[in-house]
Amino acid sequence: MKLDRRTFIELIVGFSAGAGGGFMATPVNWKLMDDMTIWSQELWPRYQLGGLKGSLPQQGKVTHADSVCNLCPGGCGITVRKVGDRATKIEGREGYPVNDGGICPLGAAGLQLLYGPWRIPSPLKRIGKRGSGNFEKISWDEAINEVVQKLGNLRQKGQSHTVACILGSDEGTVPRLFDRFLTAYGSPNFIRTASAEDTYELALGLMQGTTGSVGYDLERANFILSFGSGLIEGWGSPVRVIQAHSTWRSGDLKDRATVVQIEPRLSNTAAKADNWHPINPGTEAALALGLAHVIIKESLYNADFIGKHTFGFEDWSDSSGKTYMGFKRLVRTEYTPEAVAKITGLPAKKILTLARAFAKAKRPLAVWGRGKGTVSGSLYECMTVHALNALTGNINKPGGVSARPQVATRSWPEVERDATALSGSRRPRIDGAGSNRYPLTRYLPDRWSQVMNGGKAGAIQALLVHGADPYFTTLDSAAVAKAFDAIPFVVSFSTCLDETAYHADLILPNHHYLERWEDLPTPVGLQKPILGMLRPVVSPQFDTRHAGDVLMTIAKSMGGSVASAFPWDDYETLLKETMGDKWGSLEAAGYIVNEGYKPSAWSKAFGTPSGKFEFYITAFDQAGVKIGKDVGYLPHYEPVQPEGNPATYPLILIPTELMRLADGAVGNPPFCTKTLEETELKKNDLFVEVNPKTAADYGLSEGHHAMLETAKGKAKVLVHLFEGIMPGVIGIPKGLGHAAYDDYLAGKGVNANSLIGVVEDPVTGLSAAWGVRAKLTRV
Amino acid sequence: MDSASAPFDSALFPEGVKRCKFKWFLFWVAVLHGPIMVGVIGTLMCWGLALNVTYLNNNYPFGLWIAADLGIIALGGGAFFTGFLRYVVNIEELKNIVNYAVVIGVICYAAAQGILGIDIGQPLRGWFIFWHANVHSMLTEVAFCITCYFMVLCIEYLPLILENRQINKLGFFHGLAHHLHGAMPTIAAVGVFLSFFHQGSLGGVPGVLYGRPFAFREGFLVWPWTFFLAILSAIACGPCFTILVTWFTEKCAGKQLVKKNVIDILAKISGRLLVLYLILKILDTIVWVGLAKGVGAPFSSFYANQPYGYWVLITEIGILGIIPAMLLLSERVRRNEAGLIIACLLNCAGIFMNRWIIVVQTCAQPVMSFDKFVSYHPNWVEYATTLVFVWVGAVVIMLSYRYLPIFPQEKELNPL
Amino acid sequence: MFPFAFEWIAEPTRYVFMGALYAVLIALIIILHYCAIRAFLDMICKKKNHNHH
Amino acid sequence: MSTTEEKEQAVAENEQAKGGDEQAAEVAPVKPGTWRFLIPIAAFALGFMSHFSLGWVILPPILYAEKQQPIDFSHKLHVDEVGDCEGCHYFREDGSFSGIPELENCAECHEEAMGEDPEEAKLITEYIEPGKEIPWLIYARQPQCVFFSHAAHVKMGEMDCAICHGPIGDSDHVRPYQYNRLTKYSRDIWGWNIAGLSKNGWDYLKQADNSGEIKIEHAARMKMDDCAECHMEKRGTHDACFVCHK
Amino acid sequence: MKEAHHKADEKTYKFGMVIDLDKCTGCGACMVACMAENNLPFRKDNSDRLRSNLWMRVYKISNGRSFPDLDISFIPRPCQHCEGHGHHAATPCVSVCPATATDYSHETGIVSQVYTRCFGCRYCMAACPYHVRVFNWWDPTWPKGMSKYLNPDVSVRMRGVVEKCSFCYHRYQRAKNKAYAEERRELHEDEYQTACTQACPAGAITFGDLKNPEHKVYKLKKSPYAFRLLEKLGTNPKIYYVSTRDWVRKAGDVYLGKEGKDVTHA
Repeated sequence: MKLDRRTFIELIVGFSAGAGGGFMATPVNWKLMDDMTIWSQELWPRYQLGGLKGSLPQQGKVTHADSVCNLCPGGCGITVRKVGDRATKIEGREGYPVNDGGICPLGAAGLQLLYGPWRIPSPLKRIGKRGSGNFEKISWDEAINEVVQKLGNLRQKGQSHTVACILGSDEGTVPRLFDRFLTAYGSPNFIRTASAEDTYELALGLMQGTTGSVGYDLERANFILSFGSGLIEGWGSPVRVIQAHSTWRSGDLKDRATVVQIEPRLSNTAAKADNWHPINPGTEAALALGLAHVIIKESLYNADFIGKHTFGFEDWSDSSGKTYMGFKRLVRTEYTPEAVAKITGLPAKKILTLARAFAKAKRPLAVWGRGKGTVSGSLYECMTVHALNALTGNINKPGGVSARPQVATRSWPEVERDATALSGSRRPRIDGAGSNRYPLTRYLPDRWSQVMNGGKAGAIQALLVHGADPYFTTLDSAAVAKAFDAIPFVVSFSTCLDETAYHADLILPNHHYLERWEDLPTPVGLQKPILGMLRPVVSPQFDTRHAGDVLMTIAKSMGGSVASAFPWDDYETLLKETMGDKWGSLEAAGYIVNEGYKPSAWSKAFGTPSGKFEFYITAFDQAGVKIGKDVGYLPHYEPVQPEGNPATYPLILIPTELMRLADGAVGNPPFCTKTLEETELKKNDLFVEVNPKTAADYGLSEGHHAMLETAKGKAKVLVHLFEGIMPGVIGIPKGLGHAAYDDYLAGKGVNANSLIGVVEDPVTGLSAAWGVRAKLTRV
Repeated sequence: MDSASAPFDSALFPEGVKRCKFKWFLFWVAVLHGPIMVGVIGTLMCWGLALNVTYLNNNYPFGLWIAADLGIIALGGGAFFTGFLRYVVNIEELKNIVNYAVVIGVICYAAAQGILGIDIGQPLRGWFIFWHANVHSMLTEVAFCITCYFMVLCIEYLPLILENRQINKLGFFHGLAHHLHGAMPTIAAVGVFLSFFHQGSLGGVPGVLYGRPFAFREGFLVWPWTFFLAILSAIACGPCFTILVTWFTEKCAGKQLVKKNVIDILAKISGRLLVLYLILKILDTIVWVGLAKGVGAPFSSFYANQPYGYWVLITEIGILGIIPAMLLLSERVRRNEAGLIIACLLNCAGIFMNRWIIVVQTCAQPVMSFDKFVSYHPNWVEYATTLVFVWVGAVVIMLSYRYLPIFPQEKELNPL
Repeated sequence: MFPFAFEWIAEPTRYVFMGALYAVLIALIIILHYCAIRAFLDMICKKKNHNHH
Repeated sequence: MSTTEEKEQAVAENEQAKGGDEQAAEVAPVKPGTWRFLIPIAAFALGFMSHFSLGWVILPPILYAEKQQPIDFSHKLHVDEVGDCEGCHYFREDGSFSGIPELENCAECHEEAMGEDPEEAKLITEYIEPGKEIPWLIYARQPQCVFFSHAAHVKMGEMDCAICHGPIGDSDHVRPYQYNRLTKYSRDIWGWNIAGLSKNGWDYLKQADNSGEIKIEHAARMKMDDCAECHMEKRGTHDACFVCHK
Repeated sequence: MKEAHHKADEKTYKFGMVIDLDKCTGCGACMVACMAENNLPFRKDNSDRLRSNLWMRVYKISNGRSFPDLDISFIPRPCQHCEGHGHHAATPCVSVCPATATDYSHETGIVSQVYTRCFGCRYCMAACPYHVRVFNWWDPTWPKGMSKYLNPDVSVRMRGVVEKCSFCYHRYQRAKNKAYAEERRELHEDEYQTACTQACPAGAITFGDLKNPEHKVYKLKKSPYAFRLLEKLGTNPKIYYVSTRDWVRKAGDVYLGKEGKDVTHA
């Protein structure tokens, strides 16, 4: 039969119909449809779940491991939830004396730092130009050899004093190991990065004659007067302060604590405060003295404390009969509410009301430390605020302020120094701390780079950095970059590729904080001594080593007295030995808290020359500080002029610190960056806050680009009109502008530190800068 | 037909009509393929790269696509309504335009489904709407009815294809076409039933959103009353859209295809329905103001954010509602070609605007007091993927016109 | 979608809705098949008639 | 259409007639046309049969791939030794189910060889000594969107393991692991009957009640509707989505 | 949806939250804890809030006054798990989902979302006045190695589906698992807490059974300063807020503006 067209069509149509019908009568088509759906949902290449490639998170045994977070100085207890050997979540540790179950956004995002692509996988050696980000992997032996050789050569050449270490802390075994290393090696240059602690420790030392950091009994205070402290924005130990804030906000309305915020900008703290008093930036000290004026004038101060336990309140005369002005007279004459109103811009009436409310409160507390407390600040400003606490007799009392010691641990054997070490250690410090000019100060973290750039380029031949990111966090980034360029050998012990590591010659990656043992001394601002213990929660994810071990290996390889200064087998042995009998409870509980600790009574509390709380600082003369004028011995208002010419730079730029944006040694993890508001970051540009009035003056509008310029640098930014900022002031968030890390953080915004320079405090040499003059122009 | 000058595909033409040269036909089809390719690229981007390629966002889960969907289906309502008038009400003259109404309907409904296929985030799971149907959802009703009605339209379109001169030569197909014609009143009745529901449900889609005071309307039976408004507006504008497309086709073909009296019937009915719709719409607006106030949303707040000012309301009801209604009621205007076309244009634009408002402005209105108003406008991907159906529709119309006996009066109006 | 599916809940709206849907589908299928079968029969019959001529 | 209808019909018939004539001329010897209608029917039948068997016979085996378990494990041997399922497949303290034992559990007994079985030797040399977890293939693993609580079913629902998992405790060897090539899911999830109509474990148990002997050949199907069916039966509700989904 | 009828021994709950806005500091720990707990993806650029994926979002709201009278408050906004009542008997989003991908559980009062069922029509997003529902505009991706921290108790969502806060339902499942293993049916208050509640350093979020007088939320929601968002719409949400600031309470209802005066609260 010939296949004509018609038969063909009939065959095709018939067959197709039959095929369709037949296939429909089988289950396999339904089955295939179902399977295709599942495939399309989970396995189809385009729909594959990102990098997971079909390997979805596996189930396993759920366990919890306790440790301590060291991403900021807050030192919260954490509980890590693990599934099998994976850490899947970080939660606040219930019952931990710092944070009792709470956690901050940075702490909760810690696993992104553990498993993130910003981890340094192994020792790295720079191969390209510095700052190009080109590194090659090398073995640990090679890396350590390199350090040993470089440091050994310097030591041989008698240049041991040109080695410096920058760390984020000087307490705890690892920072002390670095300090010990320098001592044995022969260098005085141990530098701690800047914080408000620098100044507060000095103020406490001068006024109370105590060593130790400041401790605030926030929980029991019922009137909190904050001079620009971002109480709920990361100041002190963030979770602890937020919990204290909740205590203030609990109970009957009339019994609740009062919070007053003094700040030129409506920060979150200001917004949550009962009263917000915007004052001209940098005039906090004047306001504190104005309040003191009212308190003294109206005799609202604690007469018992002032009368029996203070020195220099009233005018006094020394043995030679010379009369000195007391704090009372200074305040009464210089800081009338009217005068202060003029300086601060806060009406005299408000000063009066505030002073009365503060002094009459049951347990008032004045707190100091700008923002998160990441800048040193002015000594006199700190002293004036502390003087307010003294006026209300608020020292070493419940709800008050005290100088808090650390949990005692075993001391280490004295270092046997050889001649090189001895001569090296006696050389002046590179940053000038402890010199004739700044005899009181221990570290001047913002100054070493200025010194180097000021004609001492060879002063540092080798720099070791651990637990800090000075390249990013130090003020005046351009100066820091220049100083870094002049250092021939930079070693970073960083876990993540931070700015310093990025510009280092050698990276010896430390274990991540969830992978290692380390002791963590009392978090900043806490009123009771606590010792926390970092414990390995997961096994090391990369070829990393504990910085303590690495440093000891380096020391041992150098031989001689340097090696013999480190008699321990490894870091863990050292840690156990140092903790002594506390090790047992530390290992079991993960922390030690000295619950029974109480600050000493007033009669025994002060170690000043007068044995009292000193309004008049006699220690200045003892230490050889050149004060010059009489008023300089008293807490007084010494304006800190922001850098820049008012004619060129008519506005004032102040850094703002956000809870959701880490601005310290740790880069912001993606989760935290994701929480930033639309008015803080947009694509790769940050927003500066400008009052609509100011914006109108300069023709700026919401969401538009502008050029922000200061004496230190300029940057393109976006403008956010914000009614909460004082006219004439610009707020710039701190913590953005990273070049290192990776695409989740790098290239976003601008580093506020690059726009702000150092203004040296005349007494301490620390940076007292609270802002900088700036100009903002439309682009 | 002069075989020498006839195009080479003339054997496929309907009996006794003239068509342009094949190369010209091919040329225009090719021209249309330009924008079609842009649309195809946009579609592939949506499917391949996910919907981030659009300007839709979490505040505007619905945008141009859904507004267009609602609009297209309202405009395509001409198909069911003309069918209803022709086969159910039995207005004999309308047989001269009902074929074309069907073609337009097929295109509109295919477009609506195509757009939905791009709009949903997981197109491969689109069938879940049938398989796992939630009968309480307006969208389920819409999906079911649109799909069923699309089947109906295809069945209505089928005899037209079968009547192609060559296909019709095959006995089976000829017979099938014949019998389908016989069944057409039943099919049309089914279509009317389906259309009433889905046209209404589309109006109900925003009407049931009680979390959105701008869109929410109280219920009547199981539907919010926008359900009925939507039906009414669809049948008021559908015929106008049919008139518009017919007019445009005539302009392109360069000849009259449908007699004026047929067009006039549609226009007249459309005008009267539009008046009825407008009365109810104005009533609806008045009641809605009170309804919204009851939940704390003052009337002014709905028109506080530009570009959605009061002009929206005035334009929708006044310029694009009352004016075309007046024009269509007047016999003099209807007889005037320009007047008729302007009236139809305004009418269709009004319905489209209404659909945009009930979809996009609904999403635009912040409900929480601290919600920020953000504006939305579609990007090229959305435009291209929506308009692609216009271009494809044009090709379908060109093919249908060339090869199928769509216009029964063509031969009579244009003797060879 | 089907009464035997576990997701089916016995509620009036569902019966009405799905009932209407199935009625429509069945009507359409019947119409199509009716027309097709009639056409098929016509074709066969015509052939016969034609061949008898 | 109707205006032209008759005319067209005439034309069409004419055409038809012509076609018929050609046909008649070509296949003249046999009575032309009387059997002609069989052509489409035969084609239909052929299409139907071929695809019917394709769907029932040919495709199903192709749809599944097969893998062997890393070790041929004898459940029977271990049940005799340990006593019951819970000895190895136990509940953790938090109420979660341990599932397949980890290497650690195996090593408790098999640190040293207990017998001479080559499979045991394999366990020791390939897994226990290098400390490598055994990559068991899990027959009953559910998709990632499913939350299944063994505690709810075993502890609260007092269901026997065999209802879902079949009489696996009586087996001497492990059966090959079959999985769907498309979905990568175990065949046990969807049921062994390609039609998806296989009976569930609980149906077998009902039968067993009647006949007095348990005959569970395979594990129960574990698709969503199976879960829902039993939930309906036992709890009187299909339950909210989040009871089983996550 | 049909009211599920439970057997007598089945305990039912009505989980909800009371969020103290006086305590909330806007720190964002709840957001991050939520992201970490629920496997939320992140992108290199997340600055577009209109497309970023947040189950818990902390709104920063202001009273709209000028310097220095401006005031700011934070409103953490998880899914409100609306119950609906009276005339609007169903949750706004649940009734509109065409594929039954979301439902309201009468056992827990939680509005679910099943990602493998959702096909991404986004009707539910249009229905929700709180913007709690977010769409996956992109394929989720994790940098190399990062997927290690993913929580196996929560599905990883694919592109093109809608997702939202689930009140950490998997934690309820885990808690029930534990209870069952201990032969209990009822859960204690502290056994099931959401990730945000647990993380909140301020203790501003309290979570529990709204109808159980022994739970903290039961008392807290009766505070004279308590209110709910968009109370008048009749969505009957299960998140209560407490604020002693008048303007914050007023901001909770539809359209503050001049008409915001007659705000009522439960």
